[in-house]
Parts: sequence; C-alpha cells; structure tokens
Amino acid sequence: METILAREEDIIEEFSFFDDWMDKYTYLISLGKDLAKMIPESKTPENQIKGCQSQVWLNAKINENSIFFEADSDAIITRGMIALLLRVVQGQKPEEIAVYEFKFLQEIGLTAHLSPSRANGLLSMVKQIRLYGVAFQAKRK
Amino acid sequence: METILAREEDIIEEFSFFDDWMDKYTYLISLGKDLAKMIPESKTPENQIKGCQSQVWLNAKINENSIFFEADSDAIITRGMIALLLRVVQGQKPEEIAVYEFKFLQEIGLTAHLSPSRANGLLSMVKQIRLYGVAFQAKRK
Amino acid sequence: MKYLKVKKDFPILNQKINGKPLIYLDSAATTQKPKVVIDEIVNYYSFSNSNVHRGVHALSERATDSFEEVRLGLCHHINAKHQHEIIFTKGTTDSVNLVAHGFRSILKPGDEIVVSELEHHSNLIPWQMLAQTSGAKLKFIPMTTNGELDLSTLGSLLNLNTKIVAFNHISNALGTINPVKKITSAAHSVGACVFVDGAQALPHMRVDVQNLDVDFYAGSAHKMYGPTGVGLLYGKSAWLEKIPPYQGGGEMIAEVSMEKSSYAGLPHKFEAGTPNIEGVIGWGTALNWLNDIGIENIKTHEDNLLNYALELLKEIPDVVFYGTAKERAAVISFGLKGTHPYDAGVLLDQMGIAVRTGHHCAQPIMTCLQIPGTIRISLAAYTIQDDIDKFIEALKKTILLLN
Amino acid sequence: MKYLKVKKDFPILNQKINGKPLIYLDSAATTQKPKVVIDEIVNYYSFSNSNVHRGVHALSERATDSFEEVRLGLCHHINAKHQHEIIFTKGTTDSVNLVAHGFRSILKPGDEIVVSELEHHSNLIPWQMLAQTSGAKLKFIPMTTNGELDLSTLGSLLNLNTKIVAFNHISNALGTINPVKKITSAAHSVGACVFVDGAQALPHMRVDVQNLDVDFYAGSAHKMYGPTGVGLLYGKSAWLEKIPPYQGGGEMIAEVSMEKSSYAGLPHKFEAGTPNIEGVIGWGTALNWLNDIGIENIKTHEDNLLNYALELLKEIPDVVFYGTAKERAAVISFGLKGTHPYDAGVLLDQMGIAVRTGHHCAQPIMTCLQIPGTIRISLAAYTIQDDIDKFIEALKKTILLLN
Ligand SMILES: Cc1ncc(COP(=O)(O)O)c(C=O)c1O
Ligand SMILES: Cc1ncc(COP(=O)(O)O)c(C=O)c1O
Repeated sequence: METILAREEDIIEEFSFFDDWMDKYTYLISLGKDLAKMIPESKTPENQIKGCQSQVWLNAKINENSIFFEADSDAIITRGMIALLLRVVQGQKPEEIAVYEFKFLQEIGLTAHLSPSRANGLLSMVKQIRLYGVAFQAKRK
Repeated sequence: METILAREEDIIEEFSFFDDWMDKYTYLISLGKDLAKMIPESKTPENQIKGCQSQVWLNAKINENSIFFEADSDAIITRGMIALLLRVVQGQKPEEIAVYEFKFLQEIGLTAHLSPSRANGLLSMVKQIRLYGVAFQAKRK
Repeated sequence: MKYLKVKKDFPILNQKINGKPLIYLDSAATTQKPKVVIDEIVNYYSFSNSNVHRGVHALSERATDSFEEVRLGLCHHINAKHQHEIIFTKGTTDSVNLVAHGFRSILKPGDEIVVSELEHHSNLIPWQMLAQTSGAKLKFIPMTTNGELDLSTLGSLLNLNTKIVAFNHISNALGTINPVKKITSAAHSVGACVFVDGAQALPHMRVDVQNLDVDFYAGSAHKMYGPTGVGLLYGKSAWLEKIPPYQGGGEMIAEVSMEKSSYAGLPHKFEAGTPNIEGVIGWGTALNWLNDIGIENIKTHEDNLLNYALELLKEIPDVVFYGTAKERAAVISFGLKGTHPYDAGVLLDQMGIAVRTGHHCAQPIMTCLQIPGTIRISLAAYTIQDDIDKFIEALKKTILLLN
Repeated sequence: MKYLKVKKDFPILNQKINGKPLIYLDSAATTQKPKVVIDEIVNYYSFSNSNVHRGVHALSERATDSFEEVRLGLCHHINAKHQHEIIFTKGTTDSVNLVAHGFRSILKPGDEIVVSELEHHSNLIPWQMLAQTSGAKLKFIPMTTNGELDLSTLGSLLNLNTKIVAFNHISNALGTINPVKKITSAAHSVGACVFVDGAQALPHMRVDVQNLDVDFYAGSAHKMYGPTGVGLLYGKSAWLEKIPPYQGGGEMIAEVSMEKSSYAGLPHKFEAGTPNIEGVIGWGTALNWLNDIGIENIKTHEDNLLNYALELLKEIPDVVFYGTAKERAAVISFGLKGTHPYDAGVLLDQMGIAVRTGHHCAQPIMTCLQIPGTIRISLAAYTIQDDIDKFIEALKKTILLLN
C-alpha cells in the first residue's frame, strides 16, 4: 500500500497541472460530486461535526490495523476537500494517522479551507481523524 | 451693587497682571487660605458635593431677592476657585444666577478646573449654584 | 445625487484579493473605516492617551473631554433627551445583556417577554436566559415567509403580563425594516418596556429615539464606520434609574466600604471599569464623517444600489430570494437553486468578492424558511455600482462552475 | 543593564504640556502605546478589517487568524495549559464580573467569599454584588499599616464554607506584590476557588498561571502597552466548564431555536458578540514588543527606578509614604504633610508632570489609612531617570507653593 507521503505527492503532482483557480475548483467540485454519499443511517448526531457554514459527518472503522473512513458534507466544495483528505488517510495505520499533519494542503494552496474562520467543519474533521488514529492505537494495546 | 459682568471684569483685570502660572496659582492658593471656613454644622450631607478628588460643601440663603452662598472644600486650590466663583455670584439675584455661565474662567485660563475629568466637585458646584438660582426664583412666584 | 462618491475615503478598499480587486459586500457584519477614523486613533494614541475621569493632569482632561464630547454627539445624533441616557458598552450584544440582566430583579414567574422571530441571536439568547432565570414566559412575534413580522398576532400576544417587547429595527439577515412605532405603541398600551436592537439601523437611516418613543435602543460602532469593541445603549432615564447596575467596578460607585457600596448616577452607574476610550473617540470621528455626508444621503445611495442589484439578480434564473419585505435596507439574502450557500461563498471569494454565507446568527429565520443559510450581500456608503456589476459577473461564473 | 532605553518608541511622550516637556508618571492608570502598536492598528484597518469567525472570505480569514494568534500568544505568555483557557473580555473589570456572575448559580447562603482589603473596586464590588444576590457572606483579609496583607488571619478566615478567595497580584494603590502562591495553596486546602486580579502584575513581572496554580487570572491590555477596551480572563478549563455563560449572543451558541439554545465550547461560550478585534490584534503587537524587551528586563529597570525615586523622596521632609511593603513594584504612593493630594496634582500638572491623586479606586485602603487619598507615581518600561529628577524638582516647587 502507498504511504501517506506517496499519496500526498500524487495529489501535489495532480494539482501542479492547474494553471488557475478555476481549474482547481472545477476539479474540487468534481471530486465532491463523485464522493460516495454516506447512507442516512450513518449520519448520526455522534458522527456529525457541526460547522456554522457547512456540516460534516465522519465515521471510521478499523480492519486489521488499517482505519477506513467514510465522510460526507452538505456543501459540495467541502465534499471535494473531504475526498482529498480521505484519499491520503484511507486504510492507513492508526499510529500514522494519529500524528499526521496534512501537509499537502499547503503545497496545493488549500489550507485556507482549514481556517477557523471558515467554520466549515473541516478543521474539526482533521482533528477528529487524528483522534481516531489515537483511539484505535489505544484500543489495540 | 456691582453686576455679575462688572465683577467678572474685575477678576479678569486682576489676573491680567500675572506673568506666569506660578503667580496665578500663588494667588489662587492665597484666596483659598483666606476663604472663610464653613462651620462644621453646615457641612451636612445635603450640602456636600462629592467629587472623587476633593469634596465641596455649598449652602445658600436668600435675603430680599439676593442669594448668599457659603462654600468650602478640603483642597486649598478648590477653595481658591470657590472664592472666585462666589465673588461673582454673592448677593446677586436669582434670575441672574439661574442662567449665569461663569465666562470669566475662560478668560483667566482656569476652565480646566471645571473639566469632568477633575472630579473636584466644582463642575457640580457650578450647576448647583445655578439650581439655587432657579429654585429661589420659583419659590418667589 | 444618484450615488455617493466616498469609496476613496477607505484605504482598505484599494487592495487585491486573490489577484482581483477587493469587492467588499459584507458591511452588515462590519463596516470598513474611513481614513479620518484611522487617523483619529493614531492621533489619540500619539497625543492624548490617558485614562478618563478622575485625573487632574492635562492628558486625562483631554481624553475625558473628547470622550464626553462623543456622548453628547451620539445624544444629538439619535435625539436622546439627556446625555446621561447614552451608556457606552462593548457593543450591541453587551447592551442587550445589560438590560436583560437588569430585568432579572424585576420579572416574576407569570410575566411574559415577547421577542420577534426575526432576531439576531444577540437579541434572542439574553431574553431566553432571562426567561430561564426569572421564570417569565417567552413568546414570539412570528415572521411571514416574505420576511416581515406578522403584526396581526400582536393583539393576541400582548397582555398585561407582557413586561418586555424586544425586536430589531432592521433585520441583519433579511434587511426588513420593522415598524418600530407601531409595535412600540402596541407594547406601551399594555405597559410593556420596549427594547430595540438598532445595530443595523444606525448605519442606514435616521433614528430618533424620542420620536420612536422606545425605552431602550442599542447599537455597535463597528457597524457604523467606527472602531470595534464599543457600542451604545440608549435608555430613557426612568428605566435606567429603575434597573440595577450590571457590572461592579471602578467609576460606577459613589462610595465604597468593604461591605457595601452606593452607586454613582447615570451614566456612570453602568460604566464600570476603564472604557474603550480609543474606540469611543474613534466613533466620534466616524459619526462626524457620517454626518458630513448625511445619513439621508447614505440611505438614498444605498436604496438606489439595492434596487439596482435586485433588478440584476432577478434576471438570473437560479437565484431564489429570501426576504422580500416592502420596507427594507442595504441587505439582499438569496440562495442558488440546488447548491449550498457555502460553495458560492468560497468561489466568490476566489474572485475577490466578500459576501457572507450561512445563518447570519439568525438560526430561527433559517428554520422558518427551512434552509441551511443564505448568501448575503450588504451595502454601505462606500459601495459603488461597479461593485454590484463585478459581483453579478462573478455570481454568474459561480453558477457555471457549480453546475 | 541598569536602565532600558525604549522611551523613543512612544510618540506621545515627545510633547509639551503647559509649555513643559510631558513627564508621564501615571502608567498604572493606563500605559502609553509604542509606535508598533499604533502602526498595527492602522495596518489592521487598512488591510484586514473584517468580522471574525464564520466568514468564508479572505479578509475574514486574515482577521480571524491574527485574532486567534493573539490568543495563542497570551496562552504562552502566561503559560496557560490550553488556548481555550484564554477568554477575551472588555478588561479586568469585565473579567471579574464574568466570574462573579458565574458563581451566582453555584453559591448558597452560608457559603463564604474572602476578599482582601487591598483591592481595586473592580475586584471588590462584583463580589459584594455576588454576596448580596447569593446570600453568601463576605469576609476580608485585612491589610497592615505598611500595606501588606495580614496573612496571619488566613487560618481563621478560611474554612470549608469558603468558596472563593479573591485578591490582586499587585495593588494599584500601594504597589504591594501579594504572595499569590501562599494564599492560593491556603485557599485550595479548604477547596476554595482562587481569583487573582493581575491587572497591575502583567505589565511588571513574569506571570505563570500554572506555577501559581490560581483558578482564574484577569488582566487589561491597556495597562500592558496595548489598546483600550480589551482584557483577558484566564480560567482553568474545569472551572470555565463549570460556570454558566455570562452573556448571550452571536458566536457563543452551538444551536438556537426560539425557546432554547445550546452553548458552544470554550472559549466561545464566553465570547458573545463581535469582539474588540482591533484591540486584540493591537494587543498581540504590544505583547511582542514587550517580549522583545523581556519582562524580566522591564522588572529590573522599574525596580532600579523605583529605588532611585524612593531615595530622593526620603530626603524631602514633608513626604509621608503610604505602603512600604517589602515586595513591591512600579508604584509609590505618598502624601505631603498638611496638604491635600489634589492640590499637589494640580500644581504638578502645571509643570508637565502627570501623576494620579485620590483614592485610586481603592477607598477601603484609604479608609484603613485614614486619609482622603494619596499622590501616586507609577512607572513603566519607558520611564527614565530624568523623569524622576524632573518630578522631584517639581515636587519641591509644589511644596514651596503650598506653604
Ligand atoms: C489592580 C487593578 N484591578 C482592576 C483594575 C480595573 O481594570 P480595568 O479598568 O481595565 O477594567 C485596575 C485598573 O484600574 C487595577 O489597577
Ligand atoms: C441585528 C443585529 N443585532 C445584533 C448584532 C450584534 O452586534 P455586535 O456583534 O456588535 O454585538 C448584530 C451584528 O452582528 C446585528 O446585525
């Protein structure tokens, strides 16, 4: 399986082809459209991350020391961001996820989406992803 | 009896002889020292004007349509100011006192003593003097 | 005059965002500040900064005099009867809380508080908290789907148990101008106290508190071209005398012993602690700037722009308007069919256009309209026609990108 | 290093008052602001001004990021454990009221609140108000005639009914540095919550809230080279979770319906309404300025100047000192035999010297010392030896004039 680092590099390379913000956002929107919808039953209050702007739902399962996430949002660009975030962490090991910094966002110029000002749920989602890493690590011990 | 205006002009002329602030304040301090002390019995809570910096006591009586004030303070410069203020209003008619503006303070450069910042009781005292004018006018009617 | 030409007074508007000229259409959240206000702040800190009141030195006097001059200026501006009826607070939210807190010792179980459904959270939650602590009952003036208050309900809502009626002058989420006089006289007819949140009205229209006859009126400097962190509470003397002080501290007392204190007179009773001196003084300059232009001229300018924008938006098929009150000011709230407001906000930002998206701190309105939020553009004296044109162009691009 | 050389950073100090160079010895009332702070305010309003949180556009992000960075900076500065333990308030007074209000729902009749006799009214009256509303009893740590707290009384004052112990870190009226750790551990030993008013400590010494182990700590930006209208409340997470929100409004809620709201997490639960954004951001710059110099260097500078001034004052026969604690900082309070403090203040002002006279919002201390007030000089990083020399010279002239 590809490491987090390798997956980040893939994404950075993909984004390097975009000349302008429009291409970038068109891609993000298409990622958002393609992201599998979470089934309504999984959208429980416990899985919900409340943002003021957009809502995010996040759920995680562990399978043989790999964490698998599913996530959703009511806003399409937030869904696009979710697709990118999940792409790097999907199936990775708890110990890696627990400390992972999502550095690629900086490279592709999308860190603003994690600003506390956005209140879109993504900042909390990133924290939550790491917490799942910590929690599943702890469980295993 | 001299009018308020005439008395103001006297004071303005007196002050015009001072070359510097030291002479002016030396005079103010000497006025403060010379001002008759109010007898303790007259320093009632009703006559007290609370400033944060210095306290002022003010009392007034009417005699044949002339108002006579007595006033005191715990600070010597405030007493000096009181001496000046009383000098112009002492024995004047209620209707004149009720609307009197204490314009001479401007001319002699002492308006700062009436700033709300000073909290020395003088601003309230000036208002109270005018209120006595209004009150005694009303009583007469 | 069709449009004002004051944009040049605002240094911040002369910049690029994401490589595009900034188009600021978020003035209802906070207005930008004219250069004179910024200069005044520099001037204050460079020449007069000092703690106010109770100082005998020259700086303290200078600061106190400027500070109190602003109180007088605001008193004239809203036509209050007395200077001491103007209380400086942290902002509108602080003002609402001050009054709601004051009523804790006045209300009893069985009393009723009437609040409108059109409120910003700041003029709702303090009353909810008051209801909870006092046992009073909270009742609501409902809104109609076009964003107006349904006044036909007033008759059944108000009764002799009604102690407070609280509502805003202009809704920040929908721009509705509420009929203050009408509601006030209905409230007074049952003896209720009227609290009006004027945060969005003060920047946009002439406010005359004596004419409106309201008991309390609140506003924020930062929404009317002044600094952040300062606001006002106007209250009729009799009411301000009646409610107890909100905060304890320096300045607000007459005499203090260890066990007990007696409170100072108005306005000091409600101004505990060092105030936002710079904020107040900057506000004074903002007020002068505003009055030099004339609030009526600002209103005309904004009304013209509002109509211009509405016409252009109507031509875009995907646009759904929220709030179409007959009387409205400076705000347009809308959605794009099949999309989430947040997505539009993000894309518009990429094109240098600052709009606000979301519930605008007015969740009950969103619940009523059954939407997650709106896209809101809001205007100010410095907004120009070209801003609207650029916004419309960007909005069309946004719609293309999202579909 | 004996003395700092930072006066040049302060534009305001380069002016004449009544024809004489300004000597500002009133820093305990409010400090002056270095040029970098003034510049930052200009910069904020010229480039980033926007309402914080919940905005998706670039300005809002810029403002929010700068705003939150200051929270982090203050967290590090006082060594709080978590960023969300730093609450932005209007100032120290607001902070005290926030906590005192929060305890209304916690205290019961029979509970006891212990406050020191050395307090500024801001850290006394809110507790008096709390005692009155909750039925709790107010008790006092007495002061000795040299201006220290008489800790021998602690044993008899504290018991299992003691719920709150409130006192200041440094007295604004006398300069006494109180032994925070000692009182705190005594208070904790009976399970009481400790509230420390740090308004005068933050500008003058290193404060480490975890080391002190206090439960709450308050301060004001304007007393530490920052703007007016903003302050901080530090609280241990557990306490901040325990007390209910103070004000209702925007930002502080998670979900709102007409009847009921759920509150947001820390720090937002306590930050209703638009904060003083400019004030916070200006404070951040002030903090950086202060840290560049180093609070320990400031302390040494001020201690040296304080001793210098004390030596010179001791040589003047008419001077009577008030407050001669062993541990003291940046403040000298005194009187002139046979004269009223106000008179000295007025004459010193004529010579360009800004001192404060009066009760310094600490009437109980004046009552204890049986005086109407004091003349107070207070120092800051920008005070220089020449300021003290000019003050001493002017004071001698004052004594001559008054006799
Ligand atoms: C010791 C002390 N506590 C509290 C305060 C009140 O601070 P603020 O007026 O900034 O709220 C002051 C300042 O005057 C003070 O010196
Ligand atoms: C109608 C209305 N009321 C109250 C407020 C709260 O004002 P502030 O945040 O300045 O306290 C606002 C601003 O957000 C508003 O628009």
